[in-house]
Amino acid sequence: MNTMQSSTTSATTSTMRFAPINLGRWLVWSVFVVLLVVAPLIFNKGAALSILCQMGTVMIFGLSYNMLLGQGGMLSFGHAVYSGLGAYFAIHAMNLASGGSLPIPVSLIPLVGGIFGAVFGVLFGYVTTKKSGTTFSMITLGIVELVFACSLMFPAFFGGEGGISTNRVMGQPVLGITYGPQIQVYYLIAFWLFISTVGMYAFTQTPLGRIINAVRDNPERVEFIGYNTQWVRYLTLILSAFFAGISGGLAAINFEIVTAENVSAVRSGAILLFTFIGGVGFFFGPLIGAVVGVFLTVLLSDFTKAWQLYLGVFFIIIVMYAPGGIASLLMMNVRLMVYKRFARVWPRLLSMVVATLIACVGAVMIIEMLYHLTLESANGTMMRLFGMQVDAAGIGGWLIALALVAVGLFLFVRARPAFRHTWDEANLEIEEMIRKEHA
Amino acid sequence: ENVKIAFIDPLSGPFAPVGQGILYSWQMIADQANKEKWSPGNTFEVVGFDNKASPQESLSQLKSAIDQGYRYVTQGNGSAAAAALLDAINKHNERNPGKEVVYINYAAVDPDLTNSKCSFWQFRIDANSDMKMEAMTTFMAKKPEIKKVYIIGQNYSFGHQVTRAAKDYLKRKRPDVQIVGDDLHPIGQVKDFAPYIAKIKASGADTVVTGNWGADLALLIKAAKDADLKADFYTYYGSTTGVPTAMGAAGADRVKYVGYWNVNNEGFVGKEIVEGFKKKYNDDYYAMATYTGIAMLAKAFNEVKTTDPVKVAFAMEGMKVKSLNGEVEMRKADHQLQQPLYIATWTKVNGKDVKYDQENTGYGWKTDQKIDAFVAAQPTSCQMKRPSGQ
Amino acid sequence: MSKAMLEIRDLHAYYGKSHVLHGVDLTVAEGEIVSLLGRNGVGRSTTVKATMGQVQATGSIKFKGEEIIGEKAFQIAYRGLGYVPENRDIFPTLTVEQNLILGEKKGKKSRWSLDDMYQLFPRLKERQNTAAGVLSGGEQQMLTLCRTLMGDPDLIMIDEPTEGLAPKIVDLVADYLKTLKERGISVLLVEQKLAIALEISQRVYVMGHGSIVFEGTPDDLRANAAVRREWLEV
Amino acid sequence: MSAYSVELKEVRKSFGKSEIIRGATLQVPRGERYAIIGPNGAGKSTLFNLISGRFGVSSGDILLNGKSIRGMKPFEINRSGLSRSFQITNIFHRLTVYENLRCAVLWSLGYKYSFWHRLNGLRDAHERAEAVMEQIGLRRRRNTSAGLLTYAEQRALEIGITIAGGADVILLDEPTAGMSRSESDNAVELIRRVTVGKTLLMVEHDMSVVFGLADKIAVVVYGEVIACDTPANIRGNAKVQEAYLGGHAPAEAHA
Amino acid sequence: MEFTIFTLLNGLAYGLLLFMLSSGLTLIFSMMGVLNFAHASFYMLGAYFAYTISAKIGFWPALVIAPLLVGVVGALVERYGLRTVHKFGHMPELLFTFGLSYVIVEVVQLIWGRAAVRYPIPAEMDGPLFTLYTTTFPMYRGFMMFIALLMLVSIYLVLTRTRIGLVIQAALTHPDAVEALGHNVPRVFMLVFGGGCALAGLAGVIGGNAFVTEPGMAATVGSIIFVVVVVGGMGSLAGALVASLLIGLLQTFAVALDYSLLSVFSGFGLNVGPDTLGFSVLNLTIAQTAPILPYLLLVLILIFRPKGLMGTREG
Ligand SMILES: Nc1ncnc2c1ncn2[C@@H]1O[C@H](COP(=O)(O)OP(=O)(O)OP(=O)(O)O)[C@@H](O)[C@H]1O
Ligand SMILES: Nc1ncnc2c1ncn2[C@@H]1O[C@H](COP(=O)(O)OP(=O)(O)OP(=O)(O)O)[C@@H](O)[C@H]1O
Ligand SMILES: [Mg+2]
Ligand SMILES: [Mg+2]
Repeated sequence: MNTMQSSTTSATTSTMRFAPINLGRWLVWSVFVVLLVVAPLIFNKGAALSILCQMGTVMIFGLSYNMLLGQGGMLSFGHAVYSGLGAYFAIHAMNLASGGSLPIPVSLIPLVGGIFGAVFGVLFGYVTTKKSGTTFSMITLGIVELVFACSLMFPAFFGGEGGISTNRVMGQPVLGITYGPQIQVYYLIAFWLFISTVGMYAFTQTPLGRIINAVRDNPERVEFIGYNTQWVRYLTLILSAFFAGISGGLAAINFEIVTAENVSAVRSGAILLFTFIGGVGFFFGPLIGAVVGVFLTVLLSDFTKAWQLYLGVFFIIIVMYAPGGIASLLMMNVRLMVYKRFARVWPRLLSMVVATLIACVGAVMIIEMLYHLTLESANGTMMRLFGMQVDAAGIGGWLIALALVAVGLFLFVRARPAFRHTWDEANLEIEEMIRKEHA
Repeated sequence: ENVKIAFIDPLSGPFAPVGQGILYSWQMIADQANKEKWSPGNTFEVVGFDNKASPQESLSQLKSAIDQGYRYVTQGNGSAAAAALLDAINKHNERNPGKEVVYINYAAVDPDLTNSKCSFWQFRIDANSDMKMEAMTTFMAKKPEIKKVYIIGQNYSFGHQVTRAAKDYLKRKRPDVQIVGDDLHPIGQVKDFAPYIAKIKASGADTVVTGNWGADLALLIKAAKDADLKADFYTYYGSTTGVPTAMGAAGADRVKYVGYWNVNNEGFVGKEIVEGFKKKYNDDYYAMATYTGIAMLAKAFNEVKTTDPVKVAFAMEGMKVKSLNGEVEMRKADHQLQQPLYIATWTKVNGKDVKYDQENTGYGWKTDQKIDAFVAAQPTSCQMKRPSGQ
Repeated sequence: MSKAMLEIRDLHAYYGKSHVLHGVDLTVAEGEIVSLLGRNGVGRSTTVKATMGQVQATGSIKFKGEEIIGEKAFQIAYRGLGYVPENRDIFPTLTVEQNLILGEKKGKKSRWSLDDMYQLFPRLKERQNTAAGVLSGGEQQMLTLCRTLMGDPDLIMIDEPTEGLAPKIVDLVADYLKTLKERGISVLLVEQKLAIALEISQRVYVMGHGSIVFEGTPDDLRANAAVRREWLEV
Repeated sequence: MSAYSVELKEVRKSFGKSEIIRGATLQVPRGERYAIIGPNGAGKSTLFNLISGRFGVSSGDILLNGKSIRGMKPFEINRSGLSRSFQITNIFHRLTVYENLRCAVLWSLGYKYSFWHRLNGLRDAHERAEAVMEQIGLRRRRNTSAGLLTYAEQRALEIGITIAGGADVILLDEPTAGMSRSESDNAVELIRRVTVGKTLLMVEHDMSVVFGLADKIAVVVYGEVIACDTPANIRGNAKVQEAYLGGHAPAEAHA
Repeated sequence: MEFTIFTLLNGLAYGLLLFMLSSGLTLIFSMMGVLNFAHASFYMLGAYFAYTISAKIGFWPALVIAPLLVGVVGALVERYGLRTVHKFGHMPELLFTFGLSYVIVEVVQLIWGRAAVRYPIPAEMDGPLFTLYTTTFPMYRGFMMFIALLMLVSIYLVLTRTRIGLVIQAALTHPDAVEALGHNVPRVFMLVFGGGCALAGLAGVIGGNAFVTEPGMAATVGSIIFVVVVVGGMGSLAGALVASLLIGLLQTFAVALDYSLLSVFSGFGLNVGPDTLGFSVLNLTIAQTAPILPYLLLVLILIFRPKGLMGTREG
């Protein structure tokens, strides 16, 4: 009797919270679409465009990786296996298609990658997902090394270290689309990125998507609410491998070549780095991670030889001070904005950021001058830094750099207590508000 | 006009030392050419693009180089990256007429690149691996003490080619020589070569032929010395950055390499460059192809009076230039440079025929024999497609 | 009242920014059992943790006359303050015996030996080589108690020792606390079960909303229905 | 169908050399509330672990609704209608209270491993979760992460997760441990309410809870069920007095 | 005969070398649960330190000083890096060391350049230990084996004769409780991590001149040492030893076997040519697969015996 009553009342009162149409969400997705459409108009130079394309494929890859890491707590060292093998099958499909023996348009090639990614997910996942935790990580490491070694041993399929190449321009153009110009490839990637993102977001909103969260938190208990955790992990991995395969297929179209590095531990490690930098706790974290990651690895290496150092240091800083990744930093500020506390915080935040920037400029100068001295000094010790001519062997540059670091640090230390204080205060108030809201 | 050449090779990661050294070599020669006005009115500038030893990354770098207006590209570290670049350049030139790019391959030695994959846009200024094997086996043929040969290589396409070529050519020239074993090991994975050496030893080989490079070569030779294996090593890459240091005395008098030049050649041609390079970079100049490359480009610019890649490419076909190893010819049929090759042995510096050492080890390369270009020449299966309308 | 073992004055404690203790004053004399009572969440455990240096706190805590606030937990432990945490922090991967060994302090002679512990709770001896993680709830509780004793504390702070213990064992623990007292060890007991607390302690404190609201003997508390109603019962 | 929900037949369980359960036999009729008491380490939680499939029995058999569960995995047993709680709180820390409960109802509503249903579109799951949340009194904390709840709230959630799936055999391991008197009174009320018409097995050391709730009490000592009877008889049982209660059974009036 | 004996000897030597490389990792991993991805980087640091020191004051002082220096670096890393992330759990710890490995490689290149450095074997060790038939067994190899055994013994003593292991294991799950018992947990963590790194450094001092001291040396041993630790069983020193020897022998003997499926088929008189389906698989000799065998072993072990050969617990 009692039970009946309470359940009916709760159903009526709670339907108000139960809002299937979510304006905010529509807005976010629309902005996403607009960004995808507009980005190449802003970054329209050839190389910028190809960077955008890479970011697109890495985004899908990262999102699929986060299905494991962020949502399932499965730290994989071998996710590139799925994207890489997907890419290989995609490129073979393309070669078959251009040979006329497989009627499939280029636009659907990513699907081939996805399907084969999933097939290998079925295959390898059966082995890897039997276990979780470190054991899972280690099996994935073993598998990626095996697949990588095989890729060099069986050149017939993998093309040896030269890989397999293809020509994406084939058959008759459809609606004038040949996929010759990069911009057309971009929009193909953007299209699939959008579809995949929607797909993977939708996954988080399904029963399986929620249960994998539960498995991440407490696998043991999941067994006692009727679920086989091994299956939950396995299915999630297959789906994740599917999307990884799509990203592989797109990469194949984009580069027109697939090489062994696509299935390597290095590639797997990179996506782990990117995803973590972006933030594993939020769905969109990997999107940020892809942008930052591609920027650091592809673009930065054009500007400086020290890019790996920057990448490593940046990553370490994230791990130490923002383990939630960039996304979590963003969301903390967004929360302040939503609760209208940002106005109070931002001046302090700004001074912190400025101080950090100053110190960073100094640190970058030091690093660049060091690199120049050890690597380039044969060509003269003069170098360009931030648009200035600096003599790496001269005392001047070093003094400036050290001064910048010192000033930056000083300002930072000075500004921190005040920032901390306002920040904590604002957040405390927000927590208070939330508590009241719920009460 | 300032002609910018994009050098797309590894500048970070494990292969960085090699890439960096060769970039300096290009820059050194470019400086010299500019100073000495090899092509009046034109200057050369070589800029590095880091491809991180990855074929895919090479393509990104190619794109960004093309974006920045580069029309000449050079690369050499790794046939895989070479094939990828070549493929991409073919496609680019086809899709973007009027913006063609020419590719100077200075060291990627896969024979396919000038056979089945040959392209009008590529000019290879190193000898391909078959040519080197031809030279090597020609040399070996005259050594009656060679009776049992063991072939060991890295398990990838280059390693396979070396194995195949060594077997074929030895069979042709010295049918009496016994191939007592051939092994392929994964590239860059073997830490301990002792088991391989034990195997070689068990086979009774007196000569080892290997296409190994980098640490794989150095460790192989060290392990041989440790086990006191008395066999000669015929290598391709004994002289590349890092190997001399790592090999040191362990390789003395038993390691040979085949190459297009070394500074201890007759008359020490090019010793000024070597000395200048050493002074400036405290490193060794060994990538002599850089000299050939710039010399050829300069001559072509002078002939066609423009730096337009298409015209220059046509001009370079069949061109003969003088390089540090004598007169060389860019064969028209496949764009494979024909040049003399040398066999040299790792020997303690003696001031006479071994004046210059490598990597400050006190050891250098003693030239054993010069093999003339025609001897090493190989037939080609290339069916060159040339752009029309010229 | 004899010499004060533990003297807490005006203790404020915080979890991050949330202020949990608002000026707690409390004294435990040598050889005395003192109970700290109160409803769930009033801050009893926090008081004990703060004393142990595990919670950020201000104010004054004197142990054997010396100020210990701000010291690290292991330093405080070395001074002879023992702490039995409430949620059975046994070390699950170690065996029972290893757990006990960890209770010993380096370079300190203890008046308790492993055998004493096994005598006290024979059940532990039976399970001596079992991983502590698989012990039954009650066995874990016994283990935590013994582990702390192995470090030979002069004052032992026990947080809800009887949770999950069978009624008979509860009696055993109560007896045992009395033995401790007889051996001159002071006890600060945080308890839910009023009956036991009142039975064995010399003095009781009642806490409410982060400060002490009542202090007196068990009889005082029995007599004071108002305090019991307002601060202890619903 | 068998008249017994749970039946233990000569169950034995050893870990390594030590035999913990030594031939326990017990029959729990459908729809009754049973409490299991016994000294620490007697094997009560182990029994629960055996019944819920966490461990396999060494010998003997366990029947659930007349069917043997030998060799079945925990999730299979759960699917055949048995649900349990844990002595040490075992919840999904990073999920909100609501999500904890919604997860717990998904299988029983037949959504299984679905990745084609939209979670927010599942009315039945939503209503079930809300209803359970109401019952365990955590409405206020709906969107709080479970890890941030207080101990008592977590214990309540623990019970909530256990009952949410609608299983008709419920196993509760010390549901009121660590609660104050008033809280545990509430918990007893809650348990009474949510187990109407179901079979309940409960381990408890708090005698007022045991005597207040149980239809029958089983006493486990050294891995054996030494007695199983009504509360009144148990209180009078000398063996039980000696092994366990030691004069702590609450007076009749309390029960 | 000579071949078999030397293959066996080589296998043992290689196995002990693997053990030497991975012992520090085992120590840190078994005690702290931290899978130190930067372990190989500390190995490299050891080699470079030794290179510099031995150039100044000789190899033997370097043998002592370099590992100590690496240990100090390790302790500092723990103090100012790992400790901060420790509270976030094992995954961030692992990721931290992952990032650290990137940084160390770069720093090494910055200081010592990108090419291999000349770090020779000390002259008094540069020669044969003994000659059997016609093959010599190098003295330095013997020295390496000796040091590996020394490491084994000292770690064993630390693990069994001190409470450090217990303190750390307990602190992994309940740091507060351990501190409340009077143990200075942070210091113990620092010591252990520093100790593990010092072991890596020692391996570097010895491995650096036996092999090649170059910035790529970390990457080449990177994953194999994980294989050793995992196959051996997490938290088991004996396991690591057994796994090292197993892998060493496995790989060494595999190299000696030139059989492929193809040769088996042709032995049965079947005719298999390059056009047959799966020719490339059939044509693969065991020798060629030798280096992937450890990974195969890893995967198989983890599937069938997730605890590892002698492990006490799972991941
Ligand atoms: N780690 C923590 N972070 C934030 N708040 C906490 C933390 N631990 C306890 N609190 C809060 O501090 C207050 C006092 O907690 P404390 O554990 O001291 O209570 P207690 O009196 O021991 O109650 P119990 O009977 O639950 O053990 C409670 O309101 C609790 O919510
Ligand atoms: N996995 C295991 N391995 C070895 N021994 C175990 C294991 N699980 C339980 N035991 C032992 O079995 C005995 C019974 O444990 P159990 O948890 O069932 O006791 P319990 O009756 O629930 O006691 P409590 O009331 O104290 O919780 C204990 O002595 C415990 O040490
Ligand atoms: Mg408490
Ligand atoms: Mg129990």
